[in-house]
Amino acid sequence: EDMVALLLPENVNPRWEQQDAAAFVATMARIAPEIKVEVFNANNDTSVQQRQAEQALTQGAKVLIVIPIDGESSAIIADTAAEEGVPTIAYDRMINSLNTTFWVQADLEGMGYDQAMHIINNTRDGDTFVMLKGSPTDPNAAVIHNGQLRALTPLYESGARVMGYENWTEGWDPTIARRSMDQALTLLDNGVQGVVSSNDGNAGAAIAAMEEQGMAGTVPVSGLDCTIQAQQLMLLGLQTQCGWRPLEDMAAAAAQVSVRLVNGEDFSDLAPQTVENGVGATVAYVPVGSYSAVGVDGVAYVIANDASITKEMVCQGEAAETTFCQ
Amino acid sequence: MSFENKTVGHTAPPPHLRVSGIHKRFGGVNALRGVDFEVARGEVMALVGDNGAGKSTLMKVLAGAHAANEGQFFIDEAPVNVTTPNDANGLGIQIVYQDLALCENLDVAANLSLGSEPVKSGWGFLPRLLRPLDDLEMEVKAKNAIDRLQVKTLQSVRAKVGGLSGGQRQAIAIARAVGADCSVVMLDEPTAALGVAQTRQVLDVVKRLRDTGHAVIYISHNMRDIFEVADRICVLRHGGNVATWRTEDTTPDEIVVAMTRGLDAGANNVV
Amino acid sequence: MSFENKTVGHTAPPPHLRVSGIHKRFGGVNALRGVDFEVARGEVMALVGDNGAGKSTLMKVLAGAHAANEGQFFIDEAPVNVTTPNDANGLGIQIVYQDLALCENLDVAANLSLGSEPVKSGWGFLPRLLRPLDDLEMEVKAKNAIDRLQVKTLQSVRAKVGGLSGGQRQAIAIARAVGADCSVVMLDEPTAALGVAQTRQVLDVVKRLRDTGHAVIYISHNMRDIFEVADRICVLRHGGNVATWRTEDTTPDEIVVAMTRGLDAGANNVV
Amino acid sequence: MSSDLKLTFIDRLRIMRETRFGAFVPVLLALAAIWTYFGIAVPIWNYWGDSDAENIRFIFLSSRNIYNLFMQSAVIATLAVGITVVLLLGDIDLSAAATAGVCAALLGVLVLAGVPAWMACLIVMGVGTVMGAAQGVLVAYVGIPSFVVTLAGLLGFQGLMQKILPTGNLNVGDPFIRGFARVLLPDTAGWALATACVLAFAVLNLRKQGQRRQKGLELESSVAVWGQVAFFGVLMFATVATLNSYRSVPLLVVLLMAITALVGWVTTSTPYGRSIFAVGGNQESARRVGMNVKRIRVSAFAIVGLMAAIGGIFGASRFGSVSYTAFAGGSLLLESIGAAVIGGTSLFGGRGSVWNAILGALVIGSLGNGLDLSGASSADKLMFSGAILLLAVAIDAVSRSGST
Amino acid sequence: MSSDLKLTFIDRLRIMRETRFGAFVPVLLALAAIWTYFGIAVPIWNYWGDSDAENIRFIFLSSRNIYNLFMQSAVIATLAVGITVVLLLGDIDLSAAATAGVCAALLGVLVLAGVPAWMACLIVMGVGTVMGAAQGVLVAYVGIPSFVVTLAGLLGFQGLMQKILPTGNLNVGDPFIRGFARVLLPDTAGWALATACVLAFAVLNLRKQGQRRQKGLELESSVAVWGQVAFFGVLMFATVATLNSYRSVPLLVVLLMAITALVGWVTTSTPYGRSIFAVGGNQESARRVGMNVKRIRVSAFAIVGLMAAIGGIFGASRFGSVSYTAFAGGSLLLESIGAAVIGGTSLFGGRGSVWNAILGALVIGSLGNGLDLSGASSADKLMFSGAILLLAVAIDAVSRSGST
Ligand SMILES: Nc1ncnc2c1ncn2[C@@H]1O[C@H](COP(=O)(O)OP(=O)(O)OP(=O)(O)O)[C@@H](O)[C@H]1O
Ligand SMILES: Nc1ncnc2c1ncn2[C@@H]1O[C@H](COP(=O)(O)OP(=O)(O)OP(=O)(O)O)[C@@H](O)[C@H]1O
Ligand SMILES: [Mg+2]
Ligand SMILES: [Mg+2]
Repeated sequence: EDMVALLLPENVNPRWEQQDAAAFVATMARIAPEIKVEVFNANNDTSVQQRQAEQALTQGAKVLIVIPIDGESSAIIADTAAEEGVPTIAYDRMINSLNTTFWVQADLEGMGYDQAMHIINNTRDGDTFVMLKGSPTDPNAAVIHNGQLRALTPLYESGARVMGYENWTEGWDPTIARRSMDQALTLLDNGVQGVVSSNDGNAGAAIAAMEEQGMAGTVPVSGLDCTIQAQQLMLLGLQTQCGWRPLEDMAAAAAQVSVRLVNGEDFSDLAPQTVENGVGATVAYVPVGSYSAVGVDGVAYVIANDASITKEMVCQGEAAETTFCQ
Repeated sequence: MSFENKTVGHTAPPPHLRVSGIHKRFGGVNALRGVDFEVARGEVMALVGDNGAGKSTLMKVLAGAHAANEGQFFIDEAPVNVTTPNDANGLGIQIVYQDLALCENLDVAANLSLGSEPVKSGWGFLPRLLRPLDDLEMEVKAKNAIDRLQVKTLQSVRAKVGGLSGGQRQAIAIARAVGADCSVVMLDEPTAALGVAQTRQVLDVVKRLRDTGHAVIYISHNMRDIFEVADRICVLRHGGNVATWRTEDTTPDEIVVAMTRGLDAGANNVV
Repeated sequence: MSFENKTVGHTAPPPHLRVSGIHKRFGGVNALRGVDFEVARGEVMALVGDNGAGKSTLMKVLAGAHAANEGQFFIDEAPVNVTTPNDANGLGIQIVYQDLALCENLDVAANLSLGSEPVKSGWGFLPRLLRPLDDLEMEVKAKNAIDRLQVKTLQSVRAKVGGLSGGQRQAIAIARAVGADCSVVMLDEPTAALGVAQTRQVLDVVKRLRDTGHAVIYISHNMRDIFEVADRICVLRHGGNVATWRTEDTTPDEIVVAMTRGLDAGANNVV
Repeated sequence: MSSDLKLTFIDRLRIMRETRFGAFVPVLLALAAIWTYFGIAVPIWNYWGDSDAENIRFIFLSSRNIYNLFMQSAVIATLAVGITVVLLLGDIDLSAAATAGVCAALLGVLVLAGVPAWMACLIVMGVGTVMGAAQGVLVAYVGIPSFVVTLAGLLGFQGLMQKILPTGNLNVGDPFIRGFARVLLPDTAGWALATACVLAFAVLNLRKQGQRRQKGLELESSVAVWGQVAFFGVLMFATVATLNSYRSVPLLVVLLMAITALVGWVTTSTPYGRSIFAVGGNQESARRVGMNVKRIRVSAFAIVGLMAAIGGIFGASRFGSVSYTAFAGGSLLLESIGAAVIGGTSLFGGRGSVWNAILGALVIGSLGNGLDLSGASSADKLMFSGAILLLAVAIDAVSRSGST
Repeated sequence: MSSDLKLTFIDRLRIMRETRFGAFVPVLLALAAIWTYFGIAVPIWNYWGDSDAENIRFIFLSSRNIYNLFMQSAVIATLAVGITVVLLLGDIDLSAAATAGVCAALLGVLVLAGVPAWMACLIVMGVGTVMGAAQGVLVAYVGIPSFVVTLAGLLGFQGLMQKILPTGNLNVGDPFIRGFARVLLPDTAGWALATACVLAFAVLNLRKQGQRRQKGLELESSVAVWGQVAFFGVLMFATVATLNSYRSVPLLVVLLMAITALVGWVTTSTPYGRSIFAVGGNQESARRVGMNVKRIRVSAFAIVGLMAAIGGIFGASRFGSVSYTAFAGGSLLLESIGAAVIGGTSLFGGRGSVWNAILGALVIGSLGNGLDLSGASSADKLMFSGAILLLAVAIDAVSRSGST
């Protein structure tokens, strides 16, 4: 009985278990029902992820599909797997190892750029921004931030927009984001016209802080992941944007490659592109697009395209009263 | 070996508290091996024995602080069950432990009322544990109790017990036990750390307790004190009974011999 | 008030350990207010006083366990500095604390050697603290010391101190102090919890220490013991000196009066 | 004989500690130091360092920021009050933040399912109490060290929270629940409340002093009595004035103070509270005087569970949402325990007070607040908050040192 | 008089605890229970539940998994050994994992900068020691509770680690450093080592017994002596046999055992170790017999710093990288303290052993390892590991309960 293992990075962000893993398992069940899938979750601890990789290999996994916590510390996973002759697929984040076989990714940098552009497009010259960045210890947070800066730096330098306040959010903790937003509003005396938030959790915290000042709904707020919570806030007009990835496409690509690898077949037709990773290895690569969901239309698009989200899930609580749901 | 015939017979008053066949083991140590013991109301029973004979262990068993591995308890010859200090409290047993059992982080007044704190009246709708403490009453009680024992160096009843001298602490422990409403008072070496005057007071208190119909158990290594207050003397050795004497029928020397060498070497004029 | 003229004059042997003007405050409590004290080699100096008079505090100051707020120390009339127990150890001062200061989690043998553990020879290249313990030697030492004090109920020197009776613990504390190499031995109510035979042994030990030229300070509330072993008796009251008597010049009653009421009411036959 | 030698400063501090209000002094000093630093030193430093600045802005000490500070510290404070109770026993609770998370998650789910908000609050308070008590039973009756029980609780409740919130987060829009953090007392009500509290405090203190005189007990110096009243009065009125000058007193702060006052009263002025201190000071003594140590322990864990549930409700109210990271996964746990310990509560039991926990929470809150205002990098902030934490507690340590 | 009443099972357990090897019994029982569950119960359960399964697969007890388990527990064990030393004093160290992180990060940066690997190792061991000792100075000389000092250390060192590793992670490819986790002893060397250890153990024990007889001291029953030797021998040979049957004994395990043996020997058999126990049992007594309590405390913190540095090196070697999450941000801290406590070391000082910490680390490691094999959801795993943790420690608790 063949088996492949999917290693998720953490369980705080619901997307991994709810969407990526679910879609991967579903695709595998469809295209290769005889292959078993084991799913592990590392709770954001690289040593746990390494342990789980070892356990998967002990159980006889034929392919590892790894969503690394970061690109460096996951290298040993690919290396250990290679010692056993097992190929490793990097999912969403690159693994900086010579033994990475395949990479499927959504463009995080581009999504950061989209967030910033959304805020820029909804503000005027001279407006002041607050930037709620991600966790300083999460490499992805830096990638997103770089994308944001690609859009924002020229405007900051020209004075078209003003950087009022920025702060990292340790561990993506919304409590900290909330405090940052409070402090930003205090410092700027509510003179904030746009909030470039790196994910939906930070966006929610920022909105709660602005509600207290009666500003919620008047200021554009970006986000990422399009969680149900964020979509509800978008329906209520409080959050204005969220970045969405077609996770099912990513999972399907990974699943198809996995099946080929298990069967020892060539998969080059599935991965026409290659990229060079951090240690100079050439890795087969499939990029997956992303979508910047804005307003109610954005919510409708996400619901239509994301099989893991239904209208009933979004239309709960206060959001149920909105015209979209009625 | 059977000692029943050597303990006090019919002429003795009926025992108020009686235990028999008490065994107590700590891991591999047999601290008590089938001890019988009794005390009547209006009598002071002294309990003596060498260091490590098991006196304090017996007291703790009687007070419910240790649960006996075996043995029966009787109050006025009715069998009772004592496994927790609460049980003993409920049966009217009060005790001064050799190691005093005070809370160093609390003040003198709080220690004196520990476990039976006075509460303000008029809060009957609350469970007793949640009614407001009457701390003034506590201080008054403490002050009186300390004065009675003549501990003059204690400046304030609001001083933390952690900073008190050995004798001051012992006085507090004694005051706590004799201040409570009870029928049996057990004192485990109560005067060990006390000064001359304070010892005098404690002996007087013991006599007063006897005269008011309490059953008093008094442990001490001081033969003079014992022969002054005790009506009967029970000797323990290596966790077992040696014998019980009436005070007037024996001498300090005889007791000391019985304590250290047992009966074989001792005299035989046992009650 | 000046008591110098009331302490022992030229006829006394030269003091080995002398302190003067010792003040010790705990927060708002003045436990010692300018106490002078001295003891010579080959003499037993008794220190008496009511509960809370400051005896134990003075001992702790002498042993470095408390740092005095003010006061001078002299060894053989040379000024020395004592602020930590280590200092006192270095000057050859050993002490039995009233609260014993044992480690309940260690066994009897370990407690007896605490602070001066024997190490195996042949590991000289290591710092002393890291050489292997000679635990057999420790056990042998402990066994001998305990046997000497006649604590017969102690079954094993490998028993944890936490499970011992009050008297057994006190015996261990005494054995630890008198077993060490020193010139001054201070005993704070050493026989309070001891049985008759063990008390006898301790008094003998005290005399032996005197005869071997040690300076001994002996605190007790037991007048009989004090008059048996002491050469001089120093009375403290409310943290100050009352006076010092030669034992042969005074009586227990006089001392008791001085302890409880001070000099005004006491007799005047002071040295 | 000169028995009244000059007292050193540390002596004075130490004597002061012994008084009822004195225990506040070290943590108040720490708080004052932090506020001075962020409120005065940093702005002045920035002003001189920055040639463009037109005027000094004392943002940290602005009434708006003080308002923020109170709100930001409220959840930590709620948990710290509960944790103080178990610390007084000599136990620890590592699961408090996770319990708060489970309760908040449950609250969100219940409200979404249509349960009336007030009833949902009562239910989660019940659930929190049971969760705490269950751990207490394991500690008291099975005898497992509380560190391990609550570590297991931490793991288990994290898992439970994930079960309850499969999506990891949830919006809480219910107006009743949001109201805790949103409703503000009218200005006059704030003043009235403060006046009533100060009056009650004064009357109680003076009456007690009178009774002491009557019964011939030692009196507190009237300087001390009036000093306490004055201090308390100034504190109350200053707080209300500051909060009113921004918006007004938030309901959350009033509730927190009321709950703390209740817990404070229970722990210091009832036989139950006395027994908590007794168990913390010497468990064996407490047992021997007939206290039911096991039941006391269970009840203390029940209290911390209840406080965690309340913290969860407050958190849901303030954040407008429930998320795994804000409770179970974040720094809330260490911050709440830290708040209790900074307040001077001993980890070994028998010493501490819930009011100090509130002050400790303010210390922790001020650190985060001030550092966020200063705009340092996250690494610098971490290092800096470590250093300030040390300084804050060093004051307490020095005022107690050498007392053995 | 029947002084030899029948002993209950719990009595026996309690008597056994008193012996030198007896302290291992509860945690060994816990370990046995967990291994039986994951190794035998779960596979059988799965086999009967799954009609497709052709044969039972005892994966958990396979030699390969045991090898994994040792490697996976090594870092936790290293830290737990250090933490045990401060726990013995009655202190706690919350910064150990962060210290390990800083040391690992520094190691990575140094090696990257071209410092020879062995020298980099020595440097970070020195740095770790200094970091620990500095905290010890604050605890001992300033008198700040260790909980607060090390909480501040945790914050500060997290910040420091972020400073050293601005990107949060770093590959460590140096063969010398990777070697700790990669080098395997030749099979015969493993056997030889085991034989030597067992022989030395037997000789030392028998010689001591002989000396006891000579000096007239109470003897241990020869059943106990031979039992210990046999037990130790079986354990050693079984371990070597298992590891050899997969690959062979890894250097990391040998090093860990050697370090633990050294620390164990220092804590139990030297005057220094004795003074650690004395301070933990009764600090005031230790001070009064002339021990330099402050210096002992500082040195204990230095030891935990050193062990943390070694843990950092081991971690860098095993993970092949240094990342913030694996050390400072992850669960390493609670797991290491948990390992020490599960081993039976008291948080109140004076009771415990470093060997038990190793066993505790194996308990924690087995939990994660076994649950990963079982394929439960992450929420279930969390809840389950909480429950098993409780069960594991309950054995220890019951065997000690009622002894007061
Ligand atoms: N908790 C315990 N654990 C183990 N052994 C104990 C415990 N308590 C008492 N023992 C042992 O039981 C015996 C009797 O002790 P106990 O305290 O009753 O003696 P005692 O007669 O009060 O002596 P003393 O006059 O010295 O106070 C002693 O040998 C002691 O070592
Ligand atoms: N650590 C401390 N903190 C506060 N007060 C203390 C402290 N130690 C002693 N005192 C006070 O100092 C005074 C003297 O105490 P000390 O222990 O010296 O008395 P003592 O003469 O030994 O009495 P006893 O005969 O009862 O042992 C007492 O009033 C006591 O309350
Ligand atoms: Mg006794
Ligand atoms: Mg004394």
